[in-house]
Amino acid sequence: MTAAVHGSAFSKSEMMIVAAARELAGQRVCFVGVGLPNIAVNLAQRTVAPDLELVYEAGVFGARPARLPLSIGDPTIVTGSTAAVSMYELFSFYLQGGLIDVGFLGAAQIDRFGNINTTVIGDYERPTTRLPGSGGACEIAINARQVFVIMRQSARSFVEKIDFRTSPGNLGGAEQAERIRREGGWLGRGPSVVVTDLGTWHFDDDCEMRLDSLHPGATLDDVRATIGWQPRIAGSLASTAPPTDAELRLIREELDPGGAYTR
Amino acid sequence: MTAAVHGSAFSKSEMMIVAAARELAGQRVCFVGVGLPNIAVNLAQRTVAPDLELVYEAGVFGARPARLPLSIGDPTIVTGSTAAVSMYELFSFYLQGGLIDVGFLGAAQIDRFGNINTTVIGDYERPTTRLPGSGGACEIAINARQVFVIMRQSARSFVEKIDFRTSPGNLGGAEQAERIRREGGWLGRGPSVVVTDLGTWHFDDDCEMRLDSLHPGATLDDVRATIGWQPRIAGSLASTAPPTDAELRLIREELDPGGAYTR
Amino acid sequence: MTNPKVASMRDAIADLVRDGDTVAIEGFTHLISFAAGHEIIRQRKRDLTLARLTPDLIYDQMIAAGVARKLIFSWLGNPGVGGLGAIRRRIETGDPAPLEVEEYSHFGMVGRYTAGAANLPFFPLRSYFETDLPVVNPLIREIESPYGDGKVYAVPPLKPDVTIIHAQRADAAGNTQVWGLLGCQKEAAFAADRVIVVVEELVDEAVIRADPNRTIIPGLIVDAVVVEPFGAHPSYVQGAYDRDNQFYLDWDAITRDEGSIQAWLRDWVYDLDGRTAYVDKLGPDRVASLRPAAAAPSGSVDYGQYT
Amino acid sequence: MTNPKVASMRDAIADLVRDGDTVAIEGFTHLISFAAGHEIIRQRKRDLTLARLTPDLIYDQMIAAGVARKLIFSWLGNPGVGGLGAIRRRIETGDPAPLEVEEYSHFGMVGRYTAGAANLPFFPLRSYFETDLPVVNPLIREIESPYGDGKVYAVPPLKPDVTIIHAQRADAAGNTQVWGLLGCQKEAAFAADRVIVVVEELVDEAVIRADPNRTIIPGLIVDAVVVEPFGAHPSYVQGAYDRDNQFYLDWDAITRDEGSIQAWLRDWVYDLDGRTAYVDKLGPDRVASLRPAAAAPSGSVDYGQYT
Repeated sequence: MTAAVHGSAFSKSEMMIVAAARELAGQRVCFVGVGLPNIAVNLAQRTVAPDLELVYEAGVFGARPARLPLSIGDPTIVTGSTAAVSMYELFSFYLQGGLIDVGFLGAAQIDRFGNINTTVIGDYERPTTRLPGSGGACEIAINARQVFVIMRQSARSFVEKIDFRTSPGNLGGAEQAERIRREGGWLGRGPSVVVTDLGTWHFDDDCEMRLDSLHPGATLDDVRATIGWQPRIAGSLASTAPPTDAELRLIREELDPGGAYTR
Repeated sequence: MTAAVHGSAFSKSEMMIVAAARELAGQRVCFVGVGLPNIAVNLAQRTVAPDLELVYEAGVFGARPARLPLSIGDPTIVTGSTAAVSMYELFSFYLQGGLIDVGFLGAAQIDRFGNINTTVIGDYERPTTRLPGSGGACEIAINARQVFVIMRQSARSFVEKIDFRTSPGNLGGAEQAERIRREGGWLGRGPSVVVTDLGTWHFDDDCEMRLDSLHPGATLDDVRATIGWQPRIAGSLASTAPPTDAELRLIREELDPGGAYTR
Repeated sequence: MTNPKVASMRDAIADLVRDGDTVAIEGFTHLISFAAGHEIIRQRKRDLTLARLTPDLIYDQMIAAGVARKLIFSWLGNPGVGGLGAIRRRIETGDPAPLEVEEYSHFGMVGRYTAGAANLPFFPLRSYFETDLPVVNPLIREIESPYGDGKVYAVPPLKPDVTIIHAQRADAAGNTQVWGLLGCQKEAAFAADRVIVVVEELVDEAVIRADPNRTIIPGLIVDAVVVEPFGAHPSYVQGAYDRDNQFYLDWDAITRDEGSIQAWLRDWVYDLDGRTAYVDKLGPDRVASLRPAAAAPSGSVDYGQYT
Repeated sequence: MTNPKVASMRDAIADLVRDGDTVAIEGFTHLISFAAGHEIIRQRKRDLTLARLTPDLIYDQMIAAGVARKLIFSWLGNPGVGGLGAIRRRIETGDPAPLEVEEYSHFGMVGRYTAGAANLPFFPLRSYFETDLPVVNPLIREIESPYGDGKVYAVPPLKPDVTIIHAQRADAAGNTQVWGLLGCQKEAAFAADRVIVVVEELVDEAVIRADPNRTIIPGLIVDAVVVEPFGAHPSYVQGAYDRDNQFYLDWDAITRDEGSIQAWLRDWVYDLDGRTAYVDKLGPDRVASLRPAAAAPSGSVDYGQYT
């Protein structure tokens, strides 16, 4: 992470959050995860997607948080929301029922096909690092119509082979993923966007991740140095537009005044 | 049915309701069915079982109806109740979860083992008489800890062989019923009381119905004339105590002033 | 909200209910949308499959009017009163045409909607053991526990093309709140492809957002909001009007005879152009007699402002 | 009611929580009974199996105190902040003793309680496909649809010996009402053999009966009602006090070191005799700072008197 800079300058985390929020333009119903997804969707609701309905796995539909909630179960997501329901109802009828357009996930490890590990680094029985586990992630990955991932890139996180598959992405590639989703009657079509601190990735026809846009200040060398496989780069690689003043003001003044996410 | 009589005299229907209500002494949680069970449990709550919690399949726990509800979904069962819940919750957690002590059922046909038909008379595909069907009866019969039946006796209703088994009673007798309940993990132990306009029946060790008490005015000949099998009569056959003035007053003034159930 | 959903009953039924559809008008005794059923009759929809736990008077009327070819249900009667003549005649005599029936128990129907709403291939329940229901309905099937502890039964998902419910209030986006008996309206609505909500009162979004735990259906799944006060009569709306028990008793005579049903349909459905005319015909005295004796306020709770 | 259930926290935990029990303190972020967890620590219960979707700070504290031999969960962390050090050390290094874990997803845990509450042998769900979770947890099993349309996964019922929940209010019979996030407290309570309800406020039965749709748990399944205002801190109670986010942030440092956790437990749990002392130690300023900025009333609805 870079230190935060002043004026219209911005941190890598701010760029990542802004890029993720912009990807939500045109989306209707978004399932909010804890941490970075939380701030990104709240920014999107205030910018590119004012009609975005926020669904919190804690059991809230149509949240309009007056402040950025630290946890996804904060009281501010309830007061003034459209519906507060049991988790049974949220997971059964909203998520598994197919009403979620975008499920937003973080990851500790991801592979080239967007398969995600948030469970352990190392062996399951005696891990090097015990991570939080699935929470709702594995059912979001399967049942949300599409999945957005937001995470920082590093050689430890973008890996050739993840240590544990917590949430299925495009499995071993397009052919296998499409067959299994079809036969299994999955509603989701898997991951479609990965936003990192260096750039924005989408998925090729063969379901492998492809870098489509490089964030300002990031280089392809940075990208290659923080990834465990030979990355696919779009022929028409774009430059991500830097955060606008309005976006930065929202993040700094409204959403994360303490800098918890954007340091 | 006899015509209603005056003074401390009473109709056969009134005797039946009173006898059924008295059987609820000591019970805690009762699942209320439409019709006669409805008036019987409401009488019990006002007499022998003041702590009786009434559960209506419409989704009400702890009802205290201010008037006798005509249907089991009447608004008077909701106002002032302890909990109004979805039918999913009522059937899943209260009934199937094992919280109901007594399920109260009516029947169009019953056999000697307490198996019940409320679906059709005649062939299912082209019935002579199409009856209401199960409603919640078949799950009540299986999941309530015990089942009380209230119905008028006649050669058409107390039959050797029922035309359709809507709700399981003691199946083909004790041995089979106990084995199937045990192997199937049923929480209920099946029917324990049948109250008719002529008497009160319980079940013998072999799970066949046994007449234990004859209502005032009824004779064993009446009983034999209204039953399709050779009935088993208790050696120590009792005489049902007639309705008290208090019971009659409650029925006539509070619970069924229009005489819908007690004509 | 950007897309206003508020519609007349005529437009909502014309746009959203199609011949051949599976239609569920749900509400267990409480909140039955007779207004929507009558509009379906007036628009002479045909070949519907009607799903409902308790067909009640509304489906007796609709089936008498010839809108349906099939009935999916769990309890067929006039609760506390007697039978439903039009439906019984169709089943017992095939007159004037056979009616296909698919029959469950209450919990089975609730489970079918639940599986439909949750996109599950089946709903497991402890029912049907040792009964004849699975014999006559092969869609009720045994399923083995994967933990080696025996069998339960399963019912398949039911996904209506259209679910219609009545409620105390909704906002223009279709966010809907109900109190009193909840039945299985939530499950039936989430299971459906299209949802029509009929309300006593259209309220501002702020009223809904003041009490989010009271919301049973989000506007997200609602296609039309129809404002139709007294639209549930002779059924009832908790806090607004009582069940018209006299009508349920009266129906017992009407339904015994095909001619009297058709006369009733003419007088109370075909010859009226909508619910307002129906309420006028009912008359102010009848309406007034059904108002609750007094208010029974829930009281307010505090969600707190967290800023 | 004839059998008063109102008890002190000390008596409720002493009477109802036994060494070796499976205990679920439920509440998703909202309404977590830290007061009950601390009393379990004080009474030095042992060999518990602790179940909870999100073990959170309360199970980190309880596990640091040595009450548990096993954890059943779906998300292990300090939400929005970081990790739970005591639990992680037990898992990663087996220090000071190995901790058995049984791991699901959120929906899997909700499903487990639901199956427990509904007396079902399994709960089916569309999750776990193509993941390693069923590999490491053989209790997550495939189940074939009886309708020939493929497989889903099943989880087994979870029936805690004791479920403990915190709520805004209950009456003396244990009829309990909650608003705000509902989590899976209802399912966890119905699934349990014994239930302890801890409330901010004991209310008259009439308050409960004025709004029966607000009731999430009937007194029927409740064994003890403990009145313990502020008993959910540092978690929160909608409308009463805010989540103490600063405490969650502070815990991140405390939990990194075994010594600092034990010091914290001594200062805030062992050396205090109950929640009143804890609130006193917290101090009036901290308490006041957590009150909502303003009221946000739900408004009242009318159930109507039907006599």
